[in-house]
Amino acid sequence: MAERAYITPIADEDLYVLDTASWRVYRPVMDKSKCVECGMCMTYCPVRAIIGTDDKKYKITYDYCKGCGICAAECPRKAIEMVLEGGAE
Amino acid sequence: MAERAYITPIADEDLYVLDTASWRVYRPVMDKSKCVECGMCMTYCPVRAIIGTDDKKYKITYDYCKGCGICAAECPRKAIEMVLEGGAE
Amino acid sequence: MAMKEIRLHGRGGQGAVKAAQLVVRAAVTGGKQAQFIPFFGVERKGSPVFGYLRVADEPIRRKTQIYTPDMLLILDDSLVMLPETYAGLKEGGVIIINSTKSAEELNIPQQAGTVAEVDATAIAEKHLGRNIPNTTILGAFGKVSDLVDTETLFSTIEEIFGKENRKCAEEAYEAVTIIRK
Amino acid sequence: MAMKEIRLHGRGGQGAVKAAQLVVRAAVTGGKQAQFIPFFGVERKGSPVFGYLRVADEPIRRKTQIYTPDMLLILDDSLVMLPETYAGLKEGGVIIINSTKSAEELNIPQQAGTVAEVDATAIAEKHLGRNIPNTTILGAFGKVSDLVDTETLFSTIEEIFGKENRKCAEEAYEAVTIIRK
Amino acid sequence: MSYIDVLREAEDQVTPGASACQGCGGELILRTVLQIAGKNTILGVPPGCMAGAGSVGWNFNSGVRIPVTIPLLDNCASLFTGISQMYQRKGREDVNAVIVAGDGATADCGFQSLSGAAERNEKILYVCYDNEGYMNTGYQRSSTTTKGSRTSTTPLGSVINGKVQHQKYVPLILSMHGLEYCATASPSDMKDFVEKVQKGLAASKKGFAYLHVFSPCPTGWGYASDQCIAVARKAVKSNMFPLWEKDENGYKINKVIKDPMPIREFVQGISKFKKLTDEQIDSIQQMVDTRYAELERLAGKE
Amino acid sequence: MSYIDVLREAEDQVTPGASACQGCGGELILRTVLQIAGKNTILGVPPGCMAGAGSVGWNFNSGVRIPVTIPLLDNCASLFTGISQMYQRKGREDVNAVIVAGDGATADCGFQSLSGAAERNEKILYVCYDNEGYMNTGYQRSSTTTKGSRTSTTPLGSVINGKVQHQKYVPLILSMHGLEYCATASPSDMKDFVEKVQKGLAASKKGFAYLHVFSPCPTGWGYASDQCIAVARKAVKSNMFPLWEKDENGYKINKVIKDPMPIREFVQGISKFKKLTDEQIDSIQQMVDTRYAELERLAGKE
Amino acid sequence: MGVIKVLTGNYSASEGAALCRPDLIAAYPITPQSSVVEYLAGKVHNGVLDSNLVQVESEHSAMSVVEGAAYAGGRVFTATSAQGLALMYEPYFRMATLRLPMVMAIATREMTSPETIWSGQQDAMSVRDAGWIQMFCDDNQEITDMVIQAYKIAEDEGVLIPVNVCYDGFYSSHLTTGVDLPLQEEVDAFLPPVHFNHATLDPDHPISLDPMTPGNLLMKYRRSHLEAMKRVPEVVDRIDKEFGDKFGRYYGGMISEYRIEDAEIVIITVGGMTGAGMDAVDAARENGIKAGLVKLRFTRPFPAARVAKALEGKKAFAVIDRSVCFGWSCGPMYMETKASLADAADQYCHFSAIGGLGGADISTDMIYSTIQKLEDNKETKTELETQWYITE
Amino acid sequence: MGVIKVLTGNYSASEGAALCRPDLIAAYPITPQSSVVEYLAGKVHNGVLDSNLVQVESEHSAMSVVEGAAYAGGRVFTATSAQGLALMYEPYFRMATLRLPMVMAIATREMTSPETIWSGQQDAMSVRDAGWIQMFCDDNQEITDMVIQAYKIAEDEGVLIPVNVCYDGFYSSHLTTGVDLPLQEEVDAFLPPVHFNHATLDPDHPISLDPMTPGNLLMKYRRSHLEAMKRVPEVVDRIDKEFGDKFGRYYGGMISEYRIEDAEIVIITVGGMTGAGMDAVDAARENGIKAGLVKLRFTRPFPAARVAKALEGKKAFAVIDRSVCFGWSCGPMYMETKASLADAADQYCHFSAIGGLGGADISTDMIYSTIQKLEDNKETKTELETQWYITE
Ligand SMILES: Cc1ncc(C[n+]2csc(CCOP(=O)(O)OP(=O)(O)O)c2C)c(N)n1
Ligand SMILES: Cc1ncc(C[n+]2csc(CCOP(=O)(O)OP(=O)(O)O)c2C)c(N)n1
Ligand code: SF4
Ligand code: SF4
Ligand code: SF4
Ligand code: SF4
Ligand code: SF4
Ligand code: SF4
Ligand SMILES: [Mg+2]
Ligand SMILES: [Mg+2]
Repeated sequence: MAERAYITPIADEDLYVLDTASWRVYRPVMDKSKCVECGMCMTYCPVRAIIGTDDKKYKITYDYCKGCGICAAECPRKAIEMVLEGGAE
Repeated sequence: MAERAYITPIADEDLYVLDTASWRVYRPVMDKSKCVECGMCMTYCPVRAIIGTDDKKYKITYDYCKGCGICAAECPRKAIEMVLEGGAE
Repeated sequence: MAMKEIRLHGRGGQGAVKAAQLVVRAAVTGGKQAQFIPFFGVERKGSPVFGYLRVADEPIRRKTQIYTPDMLLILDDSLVMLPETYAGLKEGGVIIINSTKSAEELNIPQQAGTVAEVDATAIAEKHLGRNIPNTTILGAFGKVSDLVDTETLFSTIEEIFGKENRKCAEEAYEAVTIIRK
Repeated sequence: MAMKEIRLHGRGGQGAVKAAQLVVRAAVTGGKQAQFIPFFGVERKGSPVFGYLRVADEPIRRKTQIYTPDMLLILDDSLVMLPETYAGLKEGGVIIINSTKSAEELNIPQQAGTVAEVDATAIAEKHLGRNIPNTTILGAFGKVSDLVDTETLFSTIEEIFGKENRKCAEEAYEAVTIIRK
Repeated sequence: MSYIDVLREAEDQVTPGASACQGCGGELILRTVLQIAGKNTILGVPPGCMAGAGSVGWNFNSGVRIPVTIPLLDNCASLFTGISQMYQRKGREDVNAVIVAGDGATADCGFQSLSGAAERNEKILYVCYDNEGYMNTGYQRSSTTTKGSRTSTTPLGSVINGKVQHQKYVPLILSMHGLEYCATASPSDMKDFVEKVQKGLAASKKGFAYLHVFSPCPTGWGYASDQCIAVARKAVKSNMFPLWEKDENGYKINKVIKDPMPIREFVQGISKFKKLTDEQIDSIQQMVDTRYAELERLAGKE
Repeated sequence: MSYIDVLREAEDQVTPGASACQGCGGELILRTVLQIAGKNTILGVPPGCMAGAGSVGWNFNSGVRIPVTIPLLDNCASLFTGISQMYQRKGREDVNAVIVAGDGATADCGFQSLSGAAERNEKILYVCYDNEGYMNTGYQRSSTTTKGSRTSTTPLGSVINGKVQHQKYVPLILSMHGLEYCATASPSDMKDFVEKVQKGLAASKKGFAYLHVFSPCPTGWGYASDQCIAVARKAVKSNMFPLWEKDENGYKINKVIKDPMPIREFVQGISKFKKLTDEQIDSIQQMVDTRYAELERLAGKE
Repeated sequence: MGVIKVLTGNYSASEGAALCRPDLIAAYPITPQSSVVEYLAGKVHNGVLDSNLVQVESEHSAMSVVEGAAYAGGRVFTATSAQGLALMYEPYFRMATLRLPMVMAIATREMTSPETIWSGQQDAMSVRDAGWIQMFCDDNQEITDMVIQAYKIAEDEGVLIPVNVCYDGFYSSHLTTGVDLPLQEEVDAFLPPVHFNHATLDPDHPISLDPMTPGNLLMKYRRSHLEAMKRVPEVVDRIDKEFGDKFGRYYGGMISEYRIEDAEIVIITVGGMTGAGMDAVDAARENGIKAGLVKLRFTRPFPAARVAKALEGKKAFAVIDRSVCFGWSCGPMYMETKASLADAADQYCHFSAIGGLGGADISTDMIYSTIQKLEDNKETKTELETQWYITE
Repeated sequence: MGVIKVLTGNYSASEGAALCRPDLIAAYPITPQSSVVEYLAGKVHNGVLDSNLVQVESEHSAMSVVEGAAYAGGRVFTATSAQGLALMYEPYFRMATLRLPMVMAIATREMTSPETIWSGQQDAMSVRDAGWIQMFCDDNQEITDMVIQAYKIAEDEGVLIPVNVCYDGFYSSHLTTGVDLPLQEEVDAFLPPVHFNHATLDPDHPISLDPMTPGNLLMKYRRSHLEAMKRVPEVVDRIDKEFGDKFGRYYGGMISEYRIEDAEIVIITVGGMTGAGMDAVDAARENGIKAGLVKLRFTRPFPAARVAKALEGKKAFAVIDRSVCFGWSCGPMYMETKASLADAADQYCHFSAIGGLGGADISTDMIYSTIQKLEDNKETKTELETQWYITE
C-alpha cells in the first residue's frame, strides 16, 4: 500500500515489538555444567526466550527475557540462577 | 387515577379477558354417572375451566373452555365426551 | 377502473389473509394492480381480524388502512355486532357476507348498496369438512364484483388450494343471493 | 502565582502517577489549585508513561496535555533518548531528573534553565529496597520548585506512603544537585 | 394436601380468557405455577406465547391478578435480580420472584443473563416452558428444538431435512451452575410437577431455582389439541424428557422408566417429525440414551 | 514427536516483545497454543490481557505473525462462526479458527455467543485462559473468581470479605453442550496441555472444541513472578483445577491425584487469598470435593 | 424484463437478497421481519440458494456472525427489527466503522417501551448515527430493487459502507402485491461477485484487523468514513441510473420529488407513508392547494443540499416522521431538515470542528485556531469546511 | 460547606452517587469507567455505604438489574463507557421510555472500531436519541455536583426521565484535583428519599407494567415523554438555583456562557474541552479578537432556544465536537446547532408532524390535514407546534 487509504484499521507493516528486556531486574543465567538438557526451562518460559539449539541443547536469549525467574524455579537441576542485572554475570 | 398521565404504560384497571368460549367447536360433556371424581380432568385442563365443587365433585364451566378435548382424552373413565357445538348436549 | 377499496372481516383461523392474497394474485395475473395489507392485532384463533384489499387499473400508492371501503367482505356474520365492521362503508357500498340471516338480523347499515349473502360455512364444511370459508366466499366475490376475471380467480384458487376449494368457490358463485340491491 | 505546567516522564511501575497525585494533594492541602492527568498509553511495566501536572493559585480550567511545560520531572534518565521527553520545554524551563549523568550525557536542551539531578534510584533502593523513585524525586521537586510547601509535601508523603518514603524524599531534598543554572 | 387438592383449592391467577391455542401445554404450565405461587408473587413473562396469550395484558387491562411485567427477551433473569434484591432489601422475603419464560428467552436470547443470575445465586424461581421453538413468532427453531424437526427456519427441504443439530439440554447445563434447586417436569406428571414448583419456591428463598418443563404445542408441532398430555407422557416414557432433580443432596432421577419407549414411537403422530429419516431417528435415540446414561451416572446409578 | 520437541521445533507466532507482565501464565498459554496451531490459523483475541499485551498490535504493526483480530468482549464465538463458515465454504478446511480468550470474555460477557456456537457445533477451537478475573481492566471479579478472593470490585472489607459466590465452573457447563471436544489443562502439565491443544485442533475440524486452561496471574493474584508454574501445579494437585477431558468416549480424568493437597495449602502465599476465613476455606474445600466427586461420577469412577 | 411475482414486502426483500447470491445469511426471528429469513431458509434447505445459513441465538450474534464472514471476504445478509436492532447495536456500530459492505433489511418497528410489536421507524432512526447508510423504501418493488442496488452501493470502492434497506413493518413488510422480479442473469450482470479486500483475514496474507489505534490516527479513519459518506449521493445517483437503464425503474437518488415545481407547500415523507402522501397532494391540488412532496429516500447520509434546494422558494413545509427525536420534541427528520436550512440564513460564518476522538487531545491552541479561522472569515457568512483537529 | 477531597473524576462521580444513598448499584468494569464502581464496591464492602451491589456479567445485565430495582421503586446507579453503553442499548432505551428516573455516569470513550480505549464522546452522542437526558461536565466538582442534581432532576415529578452524567474519559475521569464534597446531611436535605410510584410492581397493588399497547395510545406516552423533556430546562434552572443557594455553586442551567456579551465570535463546547476553550477565548481577547464561549451543559434535551439566543447578533461560530455525525459529515452538536438556528431564517412556515408510531396508521387524510395546516399558515413564516397524528 503506497499511501494508506484509512479505510479499515489494519496492521500489515511489521511486528509490534516491545523492548521487554529492559524490564529485567534479575537475569537468568544457565550453568551448562548442571544442565541435563531436559528442556523444562524452555517449555515453561512464557516469553519463549529459551530456545533449543542445533546441538539439542538449550539457550537463554536475552533480547526479550523479562527476568520472571520461572525457568530458574522450574529447572529440576537448579541449573539456572537469577542474577541482579548490571551485576556480574 | 382520575385522568391518565401517560407516564409509564401500566395496566391497572381490570383483567384482560377474551371470549375464548367462542373458539369452541366441540364441547366437553361430562357423564356424571361415569365420573369417579378423580380430578384428573381438572388438573389437566389448560384453561382451568374444570373446577372442584363444594361437594367434592368436578364441574366443567363453559365460559372460557376452548374445547381442546384434553379432559376427554385424559379422563380415566372416559366420562367426558366431546360433542359438536350447536348439536344436542 | 378507479381504485376499489375492500375491507375484509374475519376471525383468526378462517383464512381471510390467504383469501385476500389470492385475490391480489388473481388480479395481478389478469394485468390489474392490487394490494393487500393484513391488520395485525394480537391475532389468535377466533379473534377478529381485518384486512385491507385494493384493486385498481392504475398503480396503487397509498399503503394505509381503509376507512371508507367500497366493499366489505365479511367471513363470519357474528362480526356484524362489532361497531368497526360496517364503519365508514361508502354510500352505495357493497357487502358480501357469509351468512344465512336476513338483512334485518344482520343490521345492514343504511348506506349499503348491494348486499350479497352466501352460506360459505355450509359449503366449506361440505367440501372441506371444516369451517374455512375463505375460498368459498371468494366465489361470491367473483360473482358480485367485477374486479377480477372469474376464471382467473377460480384457477388461482385451484392452483393454490386445490380442486376442492375451487369447488367451494364455484358452488358459492352459484349459491350467492342478493338480499338487498 | 501564574499557573505552572509540569510534565512527568517515567516508566510503568515507577509510580509517577501516584507521585503526581500526591503533589496535587499537598498543593490543595496548602490552599493552592492543582491538577494531574495521567496519559494512558498501553501502560505496562517498563513502558514510557507521561503525566501532566498543573499547580496555580487561580482555578485551573484547561484539561489538556502539556505541550510547553515550565518544568519536567523525569524519573528515568533512559527516557531522555525519546524525542518527546524534552519536547516543548519553555525557555528557561526547569528539569528535575533522576540521574547521575552529566548535562552533556543527558543531552540537556538549549532552552533549559535550572537542571537539577538526584540519584533517586539509589536513594529509593537504600530505603525501600526497590527502584520506585517516585517519592524520592519529590524531595528534589520540593527543593527546586516552590510550588508546594515543603513540610506539607513531606507529611503528605508520610501519610500516604509511610515513614520510609518520607526519608527518601528528605534525603533527596538534601542530595539534589544543580548541574546547570 | 394432595397435589389434586392444591390445584383444586388454589386460585387461578391468570385471566380466564387467555388467547393461548386450544390445548396449549404452556397455558397449563403457566396457570399451574401461578396457582401454587399465589398472590404474593411478582411475575415476569418475556415475549413469547405466554405473553402473547395476554398474560401481561392489553391497554389498561392486565392478564393476571398479580403484579406482572414483560422483560425483554434477553434480560428476564437480570431484570428479576433487581426486583428480587429490592424486595430482600425491603425485608419482604415473603414475596416470590417468578419468571415463566419460553425456551427461546431461556436457552438463546436470555441465556447469558440467566447464567449470570444463576452464578450469583439470585433468589428467583425461573420456570422455562420448553415448546422447543419460537412459537410466538411463528415457530422458528430454537436451540432446544429436537434434531430433524420441521420449523419455519428449518423446513423439510430437499437438501436439508429439518433442524441439523441436537437440542441444547438446558436443565443439565443450568444444574452445573451450582443452583439451590434444579429440576425437570412435565405436565403429564402433575404430582411431580406440583411438588417441584413447591420445592422451587422454597429454594428461591435461599437462591436460584430453575425448573425446566416440557411444553407440548399442538399448533407448532402439529398434533390434535387433545393430545397435549399424551404427547408429554410419551416424552417422559421414552426418556426424551426424563424427570430428575438436583438439590443439596445431588442428582436424583424422579421417575425411572423400566422399559423406555423407543424414540421411533414417540415421534409418531407429531407432524414436525413427519419426515424424519431412519438415520435422524437413530441419532435422536442415541442422544437420548447417552444423555440418560449421563444422568444416571450423575445420580450415582452406575 | 514428544511434546518437548513439538515446542522446541514449532515457530513462535507471537511478537517476541509482548507486554504481558513478568511471569504471566496467559502469555505462556497464548504462545503455546499458537506454536501448535501454526501459520495456517486465524486468531481471535478479545479485549483482555492477551490483547492488551499487544497480540493484536498497535498502529500499523501486528502482534502476531498470523492473521488476527480482536472480537468484541462479547462476540468471539459468533464472530468466529462467520470466519470459520466462510473458510469451510471456500473449501479451506485446513485453516484453523482459534480463539484465545480470557475468563471474562468467556464466562461472562461472551458466554451467550459461546454457548450458541457450541450448540451449533461450529468448527472452532476456543481456548479460555482463566486467570479468574478481569485483569486487563484492573482485576475485577469475574464469575470464575474463586470465592473469597480479593479483587478490586470485591475488596476485603469489614462487612464483606472478598467475593461472595463460588466460581462458575465453565468447562463442565460447556461439556454439557455436546461438543466435539472439551478439556481442562494447566501450564504446569505441559505434556497434557500440548496434547489437548492437538486434540482440540483436530476436533475443530469436525465441530466445536473447548479448552479451559488455568492461567495464574502474578500481578492480580499477588505472588512472585517465578511462581507461575508452581501455583498452577498446586491447583492441579489440590483438585482446585482437576485435569479432565470429554470426547466421543465420554469423560475422563487425565490426572488422578492420589492424596489431594488441602485447599488450605493451595491458597498459601497467594495474596488475593490472604484474608480467607476458615469458613471460606472450608467452603471452597467442600466445593472442590463436590465438584470432583461429580467429575468422578461422570467419568464412571463410582 | 423480469417476472411478475405476487409477494409480501418481506418476501420482496428476501428475493432481492437471494438474487445477490449472499455467501452467508444469519437468521433470527422477530416480528415483523421473521418471514424474510424464513423465506431464505426455505430456499437454502431446498437447495435453490447456495448460501451458508446460520441460525443464531440472538441478533447480537446475527450481526457478529455476518461480521465474521465479512472478515473473510464474504457477501452477507441479515434482517431485523426494533429490539433485535437494539440488541445488535454494538457489533452494528463496528460493522460500519470497519467499513464492511453488507446489506441488512430492517422491517421497521416501534421500540419497546411501551410494549409493542407494531410499525414505527424509531428503531432505525434511533441508531442513525452508527455509521451505516440508511434508506427507506416506499413499496415492494422498491424493496427488491433497493436490496440489489444497496449491495452495489455498499461495495462501491469509493463507499465501502454497509447499507440498511428499511421499510415499514406490517404496512410494507406484510403488504402483498405484484413485484417485477429481475432475472438472475440480469442481476449477475448488474452486480459483480463481491470483491473487497481491505479487511480480509487470510493466512496467506496475515494482517491484524483492528489493532489498537491512537486518537490522531483514529480520526483519519473517521474522516475517511465521513468522506466516503459524502461520496454516497453521487454513487447513489450513478447506480440509480445504471439500474434504471437496465431494469427500467429509476428512483431519483437521494430524494424523490412529486409535484414540486410550482408548489408553495411541501410535505416531506420517509418510507411507506409516501404513497398516501402523494394521494394527499393530489387531493390538495384538486382543492386548489399548491402542494408537493419530497420523499427522503436516503436518511443517512442526510441529503441536506437536495432538501434545501427542493424547498427553495417554497412557503411552507412539514416533515412527517414516524418516530420521535426525544431531544428536540419533534420528529428527527424534521430537526435535520431544519439543520439543512440553516445555511439559508446567511447570518453567520460557521463550521464544525471535530477533534479529541480516540483520546486525542483538544488543546487550547487547537481551539484558538478555530477562533482564528472564524475571525478571518467572519464577514463571509457562509459555512466553511469541517475543521479536524488532526496533527498530521 | 463541604470538605475538600482530592479525587479523580471517577471518584468524584462515586462520591456524588454515594451521597445520594442508592438502593442498588450494578457494577461492570470498563476502561475508563471501572474505578467508579470499584470505589463504590469498596464503600459497600466496608459497610460505609448501605447499598445492594450487584456484580453482573455484562452491561446489558447492569442496566437490566437497575431497571428491575427501579420497578420495585429503588434509587439506582451504575456507570459505563463506550462498548458497555452500546451493549446495554436495548434496556437503556427502555429505561427511558418507561420513564424510570435514575442516574448513570458515562466516562465517555471513543467507540470501536478502530480499536481504542481512549477518550471521545461518540458513545453518548450516538445514543442521544434513546430518550435519556444527557449532560456533560467540565470538571470534577461539576461531576460530583451534577450526579446529585441529576437525581433531583430525574426524580422531579414533572420530569421522570433518567439522566446521563457524562464526562470525558481520562481527561476528566482520571484527572486528579481538589473537590469540595458536600456533607451527607446537606445532601439529605437537598435530595429527599426517592419516591416515585408510577411504575411499581408490588403484590399489594398488582398492576401490569408494560402491557401490549396499540399505536394510538403509544403515541400518547411518547408525547408525554416529549412534553416532560420540554419541561427539563425549567427544572434544571430551578434545581441549579436551589443547589447554588445551598452549596454556593451555580452552573447556569442548560448552557453556560463565557465572555459572550460583546463577542463577535463564539465557540461552542461540550464537556471537558470547555476549560481549554475559556483559556483560548482569553488568549484571543488578548489578541484583540472578540471571542466568547457557549458550553452545552445539556445536550438532551438540546437547548435550541438558548443557543439561538446566545448566538443572536454574533458574526461567526464554530461548534467543537468530540464525536462525528456520520450522516452529516460534521459534528453532531454542530448539526443540531444549525437546526436551532433555522428558525432565524424566517423563510417558511414549518413544523414537525409525528404519526404512525407503534403501528398506528398514517392515512391520506392525516397527511391532508398537515397540508391544510400549512396552507392556512403559509404566510406566517414561523415554526408551529408539532402535529401529532393521534386520534383521541
Ligand atoms: C431481542 C429480541 N429479538 C427478537 C424478539 C422477537 N421475539 C419475540 S417472542 C420470540 C420467541 C420467543 O420464543 P420462546 O421464548 O421459546 O417463547 P414461545 O413463543 O415459544 O412461547 C421472539 C424471537 C424480541 N422480542 N426481542
Ligand atoms: C462490552 C464491554 N464491556 C467491557 C469491556 C471492558 N473490558 C475490556 S477487557 C475486560 C476484561 C476481560 O477480562 P478477561 O476476559 O478475563 O481477560 P483478562 O483481562 O483477565 O485477560 C473488560 C471488562 C469491553 N471491552 N466491552
Ligand atoms: S530446565 Fe534446567 S536442566 Fe532442563 S534444560 Fe533447562 S537448564 Fe537444563
Ligand atoms: S526469566 Fe522468565 S522470561 Fe527470562 S528466560 Fe527465564 S522464564 Fe523466560
Ligand atoms: S377425569 Fe373423569 S373421572 Fe376424573 S373427575 Fe374428571 S370426569 Fe371424573
Ligand atoms: S375441553 Fe379443554 S378447555 Fe374445555 S374443559 Fe376440557 S380441557 Fe378444559
Ligand atoms: S403456538 Fe403452541 S405454545 Fe403458542 S399458544 Fe399455541 S399451542 Fe401454545
Ligand atoms: S495482569 Fe496477570 S494476566 Fe494480565 S498480563 Fe499481567 S500477569 Fe498476565
Ligand atoms: Mg418456545
Ligand atoms: Mg481474566
